[in-house]
Amino acid sequence: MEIAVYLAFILMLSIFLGFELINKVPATLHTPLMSGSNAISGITLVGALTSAGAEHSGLATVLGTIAVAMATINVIGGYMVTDRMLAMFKKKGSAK
Amino acid sequence: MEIAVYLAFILMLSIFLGFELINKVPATLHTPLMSGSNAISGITLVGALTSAGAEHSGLATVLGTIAVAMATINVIGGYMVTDRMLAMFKKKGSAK
Amino acid sequence: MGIELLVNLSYVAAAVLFIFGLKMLGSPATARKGNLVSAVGMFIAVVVTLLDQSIIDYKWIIAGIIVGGAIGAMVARSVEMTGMPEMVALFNGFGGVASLFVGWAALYGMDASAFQLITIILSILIGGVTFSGSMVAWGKLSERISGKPLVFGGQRVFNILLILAIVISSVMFTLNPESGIFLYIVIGLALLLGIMLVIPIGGADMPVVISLLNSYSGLAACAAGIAINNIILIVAGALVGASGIILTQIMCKAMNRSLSNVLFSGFSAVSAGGAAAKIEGEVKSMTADDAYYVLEAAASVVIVPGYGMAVAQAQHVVKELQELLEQNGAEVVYAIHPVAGRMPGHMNVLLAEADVSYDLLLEMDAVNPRMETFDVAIVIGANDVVNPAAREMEGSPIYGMPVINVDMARNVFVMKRSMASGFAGIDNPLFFKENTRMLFGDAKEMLGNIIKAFS
Amino acid sequence: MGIELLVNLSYVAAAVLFIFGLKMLGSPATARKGNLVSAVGMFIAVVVTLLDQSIIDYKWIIAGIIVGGAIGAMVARSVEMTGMPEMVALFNGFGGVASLFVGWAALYGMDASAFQLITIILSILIGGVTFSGSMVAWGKLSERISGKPLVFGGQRVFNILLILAIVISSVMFTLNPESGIFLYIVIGLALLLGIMLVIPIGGADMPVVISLLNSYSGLAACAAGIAINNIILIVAGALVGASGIILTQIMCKAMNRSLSNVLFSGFSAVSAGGAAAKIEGEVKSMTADDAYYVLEAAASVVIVPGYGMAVAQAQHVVKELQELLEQNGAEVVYAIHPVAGRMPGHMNVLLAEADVSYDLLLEMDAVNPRMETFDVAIVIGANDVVNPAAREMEGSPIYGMPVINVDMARNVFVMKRSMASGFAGIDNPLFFKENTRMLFGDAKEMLGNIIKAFS
Ligand SMILES: NC(=O)c1ccc[n+]([C@@H]2O[C@H](COP(=O)([O-])OP(=O)(O)OC[C@H]3O[C@@H](n4cnc5c(N)ncnc54)[C@H](OP(=O)(O)O)[C@@H]3O)[C@@H](O)[C@H]2O)c1
Ligand SMILES: NC(=O)c1ccc[n+]([C@@H]2O[C@H](COP(=O)([O-])OP(=O)(O)OC[C@H]3O[C@@H](n4cnc5c(N)ncnc54)[C@H](OP(=O)(O)O)[C@@H]3O)[C@@H](O)[C@H]2O)c1
Repeated sequence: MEIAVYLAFILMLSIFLGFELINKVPATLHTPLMSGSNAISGITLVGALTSAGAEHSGLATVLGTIAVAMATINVIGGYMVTDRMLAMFKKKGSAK
Repeated sequence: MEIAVYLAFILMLSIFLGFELINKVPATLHTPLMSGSNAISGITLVGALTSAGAEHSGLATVLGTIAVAMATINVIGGYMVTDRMLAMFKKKGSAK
Repeated sequence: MGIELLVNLSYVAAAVLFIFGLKMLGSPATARKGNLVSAVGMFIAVVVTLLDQSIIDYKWIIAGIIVGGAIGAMVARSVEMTGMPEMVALFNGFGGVASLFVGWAALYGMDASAFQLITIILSILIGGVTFSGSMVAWGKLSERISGKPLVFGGQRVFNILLILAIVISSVMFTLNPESGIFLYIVIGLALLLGIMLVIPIGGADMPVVISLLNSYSGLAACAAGIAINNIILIVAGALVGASGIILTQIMCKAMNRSLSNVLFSGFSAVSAGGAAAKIEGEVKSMTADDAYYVLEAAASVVIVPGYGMAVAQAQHVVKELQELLEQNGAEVVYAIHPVAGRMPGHMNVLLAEADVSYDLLLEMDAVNPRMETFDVAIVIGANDVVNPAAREMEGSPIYGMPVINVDMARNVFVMKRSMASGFAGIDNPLFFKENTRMLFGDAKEMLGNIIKAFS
Repeated sequence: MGIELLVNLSYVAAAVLFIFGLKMLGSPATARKGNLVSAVGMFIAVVVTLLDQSIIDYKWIIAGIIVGGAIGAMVARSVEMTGMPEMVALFNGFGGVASLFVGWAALYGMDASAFQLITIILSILIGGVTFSGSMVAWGKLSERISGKPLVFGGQRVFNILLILAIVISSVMFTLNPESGIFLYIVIGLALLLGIMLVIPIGGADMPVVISLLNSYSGLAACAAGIAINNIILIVAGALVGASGIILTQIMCKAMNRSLSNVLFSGFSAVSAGGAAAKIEGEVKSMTADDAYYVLEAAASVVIVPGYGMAVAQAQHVVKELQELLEQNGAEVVYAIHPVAGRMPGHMNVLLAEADVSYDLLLEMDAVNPRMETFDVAIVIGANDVVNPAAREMEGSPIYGMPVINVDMARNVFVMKRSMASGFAGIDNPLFFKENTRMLFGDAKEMLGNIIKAFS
């Protein structure tokens, strides 16, 4: 019961914060920002780890292992692609 | 233990959100904004209520009652003064 | 259980309303509604708290609310516009003391863990500093105590020792929560610290200090919330604490100061005092009739109001003059400095009261680039905000502050009662410039005389 | 207890890093560092999770991480620049399916309450929609399936029935969590819904769709987090969910569309198809040598690149031409449309690769007002983003989209291989204008020919 209240607050605050964090983003950054936040959504990997590691039924372990693999692709691939994209914006002669 | 973790998250998120909420504020609004957020900090009234209402020792009740009175001054006075200030910014002929 | 769920969901709703309220307060179009939204949140939070089962005795609560509500409403209603900033300081102090008492009361009736003791002592400390600091700020702003920075030798050392003493007695308290003595010592020291932190700061910087103390009172509420495990106190307190710090920084930026400069510059004031450069030139005064002849011929006029306009309550006469000038075919605008008067937005509020159109109130940055194009700049009870020393005299205490460059207009009329200095307490070379004419007298009377000359 | 505290504090730290990372990703100067910061947060979160006691068997985890990490790294390394947007779609889909599986696996090994069952079904649903939707988006972007909106009669009715069926089978599942059948039905229907939601949307709008699906995958992770009571999943998921929606809206605004217009306009595509107005005029083509004579005499040139420049990999030749023109005394700037190419920022990235100075890349709004002052506008493989129909033809599907008004320059050179249409599949009246000359051929070759004429 009490925990549900805390969760409600955490959820509410996170959502508001998520809204506030993104303000005016120049068009050039739309794709990297999308890609970078997509990598963050790979956080589900943490959940997958606990599923795959716990000694449950066979099915849960299988599901967990697939989830780990999939989420890892998302995380590793996501961060690397984002970094590659951003690396290409080397700004020669730009003011800042 | 677990509750402390939730509290830590809630605190962290609230602080970040507080930072993000205030962006560029025109100078004319500095005082009302200060006054309005001061009224919100009167939320300690809620804490005072529980202190004053619980049947503890005499001292706690006395402290609680004073706290209720003080916090109520803060809340009522704060919101009313803020509203009076803002009421004075009637914008005739302004675009929006 | 049902009620508890209701209470907690209402707390979530109240927090959402606070968030929206704060956000809306930051933009002119929505500010008033935002204040209302946050008030509704507060109302919800208070009402559902009263439903909580742990409250068994309502009589003291009702007494407290009635007394506090009556005082708060009365004061808020009756305070004059110019007194509002100090009112905010006063209210803020009350919020601080309330958090102090909530933390203190939490000591009784529960077996506090070490963690809780720490949060209790934090809420007492921050609450105490907020209270006494706000009281000093209130005194300085309302001129009950001198607005000058109060400094004495060894102040730094004293403050460091004070903070040390606070840390030690706080630790002692957490180790011996039973013995009241350390508690009283902590409370006393916290109050002393609040005073010590604010007295070295000049009255002109009080708005910034109040904003910072406002942030503290949020943190005090937050600490009290952790102590009594009340989530809405934590969230609302942290929101106010964080947003208050940002607002403080924004205000410092508007004055071209850094926060640490505001907080600690008082210490060096003693030495820098006498170093002002010599001002050369001659003061030329004129009469209302002379002013009329110039204004009659002017095609463009900029009016720069300051604290003196508020003192003289001259805003309505100013508006009259504006209309006469406009009928005479001149363009009239107002140049509003961000810190003109005694609170941000002071001039805007006064002129709005006199029904001056919002469009005519230009910000400093909009006026300065075209200052040369004005035939006349009329300075009405402003002083520091038009002081060219901020631009020209490197030694000056206000050097570097952006000011309205009225001295670059073709003619400058300065209306004030004497050669006295303004809030910052420094001389103004503007009065000695070639193109400046002084109109000595009360702003309202002087404007009245000029208006008479027009008709 | 000690480890659990460490884990949880690390989760707080990870969340802080995600917050900073997201914030920094939004501004050009800090974007790359922001990505790194958020990656560090992810690393911390994963490592401390592995310390958790409830994990007793590491072999599957290690297998999964090795396989996934290898695939992810390989793909991310080898994908070409132009293929990156579809890569994001693919990764996003994998994230969605992971959340689906996490939710599913949570069914086993715990006695789920009704509340938990609801969050489980939510994570399965949102994860499933994210997965299949992302796969369709990937197919459309990489042109594995047609980019055209796929619509059929009764699509709306079908979708409504589908959603109804999902609601019903979800309810049935929560009531009978033991029987697997409803679970499989829900999974199947969720996958179907994801497909149905994305197929009616045109390929040109896929970036917006991916951003939206990215927001969904955040929500799926958040739901999975609630299901397994893992706080970092909740926080990070909600952050991504909310910021993704804002980003989606920003992207829509850049294309001058509303989100609902993007999502549902495909349905009306069938009817609006044939209504295009007749285009009048004559197509005039020219040779590279003719182009050279005009360019040689030009004092100011604007280059407008589009998707064709990416296809031809002509960015380096473009830079060569720029230098030649500059040596010849002409001013050269680039006009970059926000949706030129196949992903936002596509042109910027390519030109940066060719070492074109950042200052020369002007945004649409900076170039359009002075378009009349350019002697020549060279359109290199762009089509839709320079289509004056967006300004002139009310019936056109792109009517109202802001475009680069090259037709207002004194001369317009259009480099493309044929009269074929661009991504939006519509004709371009620009090619028929009085001042337009077509340079038919591959962009790289054609530019090479012009450069040869210069030397
Ligand atoms: N806005 C804020 O947030 C805020 C808050 C606190 C402090 N401050 C500080 O206050 C100052 C504001 O500058 P300011 O130029 O507006 O005011 P100021 O520098 O304080 O000068 C006001 C002038 O008005 C004159 N005056 C007073 N009563 C008058 C009357 N009845 N008729 C005509 N003149 C009268 C005074 O001169 P006589 O005595 O010769 O008449 C005085 O020199 C700045 O230093 C600022 O930093 C600002
Ligand atoms: N930026 C984004 O985020 C994004 C993402 C997805 C879709 N879109 C959409 O994509 C479009 C972008 O507009 P755009 O003007 O850049 O491109 P476009 O309208 O797709 O036109 C590209 C043109 O390049 C020509 N071309 C192709 N290969 C060529 C080569 N090797 N040499 C020379 N020309 C070549 C093609 O004509 P030929 O075949 O005659 O040569 C084609 O007409 C917009 O409709 C936009 O909405 C944008």
